[in-house]
Amino acid sequence: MTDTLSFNQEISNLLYAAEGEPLQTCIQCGTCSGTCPVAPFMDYSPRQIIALINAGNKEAVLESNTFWYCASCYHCTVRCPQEINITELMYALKRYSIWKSQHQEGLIGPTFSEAFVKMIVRGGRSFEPILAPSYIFSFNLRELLTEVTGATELLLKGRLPILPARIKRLENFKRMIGRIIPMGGLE
Amino acid sequence: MKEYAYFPGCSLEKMAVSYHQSTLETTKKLGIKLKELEDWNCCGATTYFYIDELLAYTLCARNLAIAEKTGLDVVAPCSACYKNMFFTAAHLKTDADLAEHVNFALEEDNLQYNGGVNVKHLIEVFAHDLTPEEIKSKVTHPLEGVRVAPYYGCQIVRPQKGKEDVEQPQFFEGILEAIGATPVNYPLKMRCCGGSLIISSRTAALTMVRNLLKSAVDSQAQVIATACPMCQVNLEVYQQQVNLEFGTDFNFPVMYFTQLIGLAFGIPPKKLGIGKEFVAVLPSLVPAGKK
Amino acid sequence: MSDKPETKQFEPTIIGFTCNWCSYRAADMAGTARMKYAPNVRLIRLMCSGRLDPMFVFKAFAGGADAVLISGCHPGDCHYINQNYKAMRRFQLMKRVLAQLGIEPARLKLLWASAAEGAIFASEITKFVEEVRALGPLNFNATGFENQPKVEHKEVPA
Amino acid sequence: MEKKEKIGVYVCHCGTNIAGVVNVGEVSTWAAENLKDQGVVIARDYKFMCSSLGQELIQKDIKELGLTRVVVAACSPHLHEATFRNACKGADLNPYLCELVSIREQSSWVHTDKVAATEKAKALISGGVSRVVHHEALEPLHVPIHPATLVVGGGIAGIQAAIEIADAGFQVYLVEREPSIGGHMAQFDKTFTTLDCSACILTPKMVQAGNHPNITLLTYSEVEKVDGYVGNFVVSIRKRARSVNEKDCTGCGICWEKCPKKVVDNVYEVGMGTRKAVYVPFPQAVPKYPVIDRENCTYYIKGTCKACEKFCPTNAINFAQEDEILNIEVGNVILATGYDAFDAHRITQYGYGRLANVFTSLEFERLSNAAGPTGGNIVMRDGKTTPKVVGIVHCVGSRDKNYNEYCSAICCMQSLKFAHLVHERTGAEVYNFYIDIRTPAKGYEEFYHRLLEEGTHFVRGKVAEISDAVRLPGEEGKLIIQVEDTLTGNQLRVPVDMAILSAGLEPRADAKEVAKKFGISCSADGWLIERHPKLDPVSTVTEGIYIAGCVQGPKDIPASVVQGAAAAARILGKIQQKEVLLEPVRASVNQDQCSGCRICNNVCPFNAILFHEDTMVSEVNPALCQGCGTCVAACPAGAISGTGFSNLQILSQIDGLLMLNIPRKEAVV
Repeated sequence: MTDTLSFNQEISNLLYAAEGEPLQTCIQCGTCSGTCPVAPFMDYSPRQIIALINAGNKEAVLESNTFWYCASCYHCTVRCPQEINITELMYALKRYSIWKSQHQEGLIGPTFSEAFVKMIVRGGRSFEPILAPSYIFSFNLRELLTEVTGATELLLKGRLPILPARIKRLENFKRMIGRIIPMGGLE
Repeated sequence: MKEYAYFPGCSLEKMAVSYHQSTLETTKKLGIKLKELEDWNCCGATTYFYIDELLAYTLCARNLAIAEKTGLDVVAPCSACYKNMFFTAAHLKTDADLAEHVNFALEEDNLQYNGGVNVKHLIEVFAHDLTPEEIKSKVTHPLEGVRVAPYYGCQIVRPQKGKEDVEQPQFFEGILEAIGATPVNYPLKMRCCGGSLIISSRTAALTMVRNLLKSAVDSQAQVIATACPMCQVNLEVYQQQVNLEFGTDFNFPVMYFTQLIGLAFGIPPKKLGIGKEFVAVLPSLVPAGKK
Repeated sequence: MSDKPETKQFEPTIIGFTCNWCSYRAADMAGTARMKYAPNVRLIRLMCSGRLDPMFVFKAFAGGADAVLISGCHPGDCHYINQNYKAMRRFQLMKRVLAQLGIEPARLKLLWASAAEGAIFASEITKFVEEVRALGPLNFNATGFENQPKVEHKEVPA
Repeated sequence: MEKKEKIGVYVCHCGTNIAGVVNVGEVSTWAAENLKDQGVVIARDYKFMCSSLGQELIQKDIKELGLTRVVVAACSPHLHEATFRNACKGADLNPYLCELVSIREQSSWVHTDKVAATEKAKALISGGVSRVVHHEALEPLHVPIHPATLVVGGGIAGIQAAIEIADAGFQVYLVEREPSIGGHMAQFDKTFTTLDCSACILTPKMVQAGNHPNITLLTYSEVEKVDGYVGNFVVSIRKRARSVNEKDCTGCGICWEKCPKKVVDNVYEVGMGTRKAVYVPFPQAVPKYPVIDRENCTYYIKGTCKACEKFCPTNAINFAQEDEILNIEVGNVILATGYDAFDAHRITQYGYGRLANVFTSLEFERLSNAAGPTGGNIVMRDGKTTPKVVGIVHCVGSRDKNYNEYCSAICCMQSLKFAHLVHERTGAEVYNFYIDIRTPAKGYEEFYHRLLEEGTHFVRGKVAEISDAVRLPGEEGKLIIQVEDTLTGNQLRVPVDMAILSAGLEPRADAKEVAKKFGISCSADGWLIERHPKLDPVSTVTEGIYIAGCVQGPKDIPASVVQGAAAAARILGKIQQKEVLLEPVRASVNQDQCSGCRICNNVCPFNAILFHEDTMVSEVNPALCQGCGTCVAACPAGAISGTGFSNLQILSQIDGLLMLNIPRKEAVV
């Protein structure tokens, strides 16, 4: 049965059950896209993404930057007249994209997310200096430099830690995560 | 005396240490005891949910389980931490299946979560658990004539958590009025700052920051007050980047609401972490401080 | 039973009482809207849930029903002003009596459904059937109490 | 049993509605074989039992086989019970000896498992057969119908209904809460699509209703209590004190001219204008008598003033007047209480109440009305500036699960009308922001095309927000409407001078109480429910209570008028019949068994049970009894029985329903 799932169903299954209304109830009114502060930067507006999902156009959805540009501000979600949780949909698309290892080339989001989660899995807390170089190195020099300028100043103001933060019961913590996902996947 | 379990979150350890300091100082003055959670872990911001939903809920549940042992409501000063913990708690309460999976993982750290924790944002403690009179009674240096733009950002009120107004809430204004400041009508107060995009989608985030700063300037505010470390860093630290990108000349102070309360309470600026900011805050507050 | 196909799961028989004005019309509405629910409930139409004589409920259990559903208009919406409140009180009493007879009180359900609530009517029936299925067949027969396990007589708080 | 009944069982296919799921052949064969002991002598199945051929089948069997009871397994008794009873009656069998078993609504339509549905159908028929044995031959109760009618609500639907009935020669009481009839239509400027002036077409009807010898106008009045049943309702009406003697007042207007107290008019002028403390809501008001608004009148607040009294040429002012309670008898009732406009404050992101130049549709109606506060000048909130760009927002409070899920039906046309008026009177650029344009009536689509030709901009997208957050050049001092143009996928910021929110329609705030008062039901969102959504749209499940206009759901003026007239026609038909037949479902006390405990006296909600002190027994008054059966269930002596729903009937039905289960039970034990 699993191989007969449509793209729409696959995505719906990735939504938490309480997130309510399935995507096919979308009336394409555009409230989400009119509200979204990032919409002008997206390849497709959130409304168009829902239309593409409902049309089964998986390639166009996965190759778009839309869900990686979602700022998780939930403004669309509180306004949607059909009570679709669009923000959770964007999360689901990110998970789907990472799961299928398919995303638009040149996006920072996917690599950054993995780096960030790996860091937390290793230490239990987030630590900005480790983080910044580990993802920025693979991108362009200009962004690295601007980031470093800011970082140096933060460091001088005492707002960046020198050593990575770790929680005390780290071994338990790692085993706990092991019960959810295979550690090999993220370590 | 009011007592809460306190989940500072990673940002408050260093990046937003002044938020942490001012929170501790102001609550102490108000007779509120904050008990930091023992060995808490990162809430994952929004990023956990990009990778694995169950993992995200489990990591938040670990903090909730630790908080449950204290028997207190847990308070988070960061909006992202608050939103994650709030919805994790809500889902674990209604979804027995999810709770079972999560508790299975928590066993490894000898923890169990039974659904008994209320999650609050720090600003809710000031806005709802304290009366304006309680705040007013500690004010020694009212911020008279200081025009403050209250910046709610996104995740304090969104998605909807109770019956509160998600479009035009007024509780932040209430706190500012209690310390004598003038809250300005500021049309973008509910707009997202793009905090979670600053690394991954830089131009988009900087545009959002610029729009917010312009709106604050247009409303003739002197300072933006925030209740979230992500918003503060984004709006303040990235002002230079905004100026570079758009040729603007913003030099606009962005402070934590607890710092403003601290100043009104007459707490020495240094104790409130003032001095660690990129844009000097004191000049605009000097007239108020002297009164 | 010979004329039924071999079923893996227990199919309870439930007798349902509805009033003529709200809950029977909710059943009608579930029908007109083609909402699907479990086929285990057989309905009896009364004019009002206030007409429900407790005798009917005990008779149903004695006759082989595994559970009984009582449904009426929402409190405050009774076609006869407030007779459904009487049904509500009788319902509480009947649950106590059932407990004393050694029948799980959960086998008796009260459901308010307005004429517009076909969907609620349907989903509540399916839910109730599941609950009764979990309880298993009613181990009680019409010939008397001889075969019954000894019932501990517990004081039921008023 | 002394006498063996002869029962016929008829299983309907209802085309494939039943036969598609329930094996009807198997069911009828089973009934013929297994229900013999109960008295079944014949069981048949037929394609459409309700057709004339189906009914003849029953009648033939009654005559030829001497059937004494009939069970029809078909649809819900609420649909066809009357049909089959009449069929029995046609063959000289008492109609109450027929039982209808619902195997469509309760089996074939709600189950998918064919075996289970067939088994359930058998059980239901078995129950029906066991029950019908104990049916008694009954006669319906004949109740005379009072020829007067009560119409509640004096908007266009209520006015239309009242005039129709009155013209036919019967008495009508028209009750209206406000001081004048007219309703929302009296507030409008123009009506779509013909753009007739609303007052020009409404005023003559108001006058006609006001002057009609058969219409008793009760304005500034409300229904307090309703008793009785179809044909014989007794209604208490509170006629609030106007503080003006109607028989003396000439409506000359001197009182409101002289009254020194100005009050913001939140009803008729929706806060856009003022009236006096003594006032008629608008110049064409019917009746012409003013009312004194006691909450705002200086005399009632401070005890002095009385300017109106001093100047009144006919001494009609009466400060001491008190509310009056009128008790009237009517045979039928029409509820035409209308709608409330959606409160636009609730959508905070649209800025209504916060941003000055955001208007609601009713405000715009007053703004564009020549008799309104600006004399028909479409100007901004400052009262003088003509807008250069106007944005009209559709679907405000409609088609949105956060507010109302339904479509309000009138907003598209209303918005198009506004766009036309703005364009015509100001020459301003007009934007319509819509999700879908819905113009499904005569001439409506053509009106839309006219607007397209006029050059109105149509942007397909639900407006996300309206703000004063100015960002780009050219936006200073404007309202910014933020929306996605969903046809191009672009996020737009449209700067406008004025935004009009085309607010949807909502049930009256007290719709639920009104429904309860009249014994009918509301849907979950608060609209009153008609008996059948397609085939019986103006009557309700309570005999004698009819609904018309927006109280039943959002609709425009033509549709409201149609419903008012339809409800009137239905009632005129009833009045012509002079009497109504009622179900003989009544309780009665067997005086030999009555112990005189009086428990039944108190449970009866209609006070229909009398206690005879002399004989120490209770008796049911059949004229008051409504047949709920609560007393039957409550009687500890079993002395009360209810016709149609006796203990014997129900207990037998339980036996019948469970007949199939007994073998399984034995297997379990």
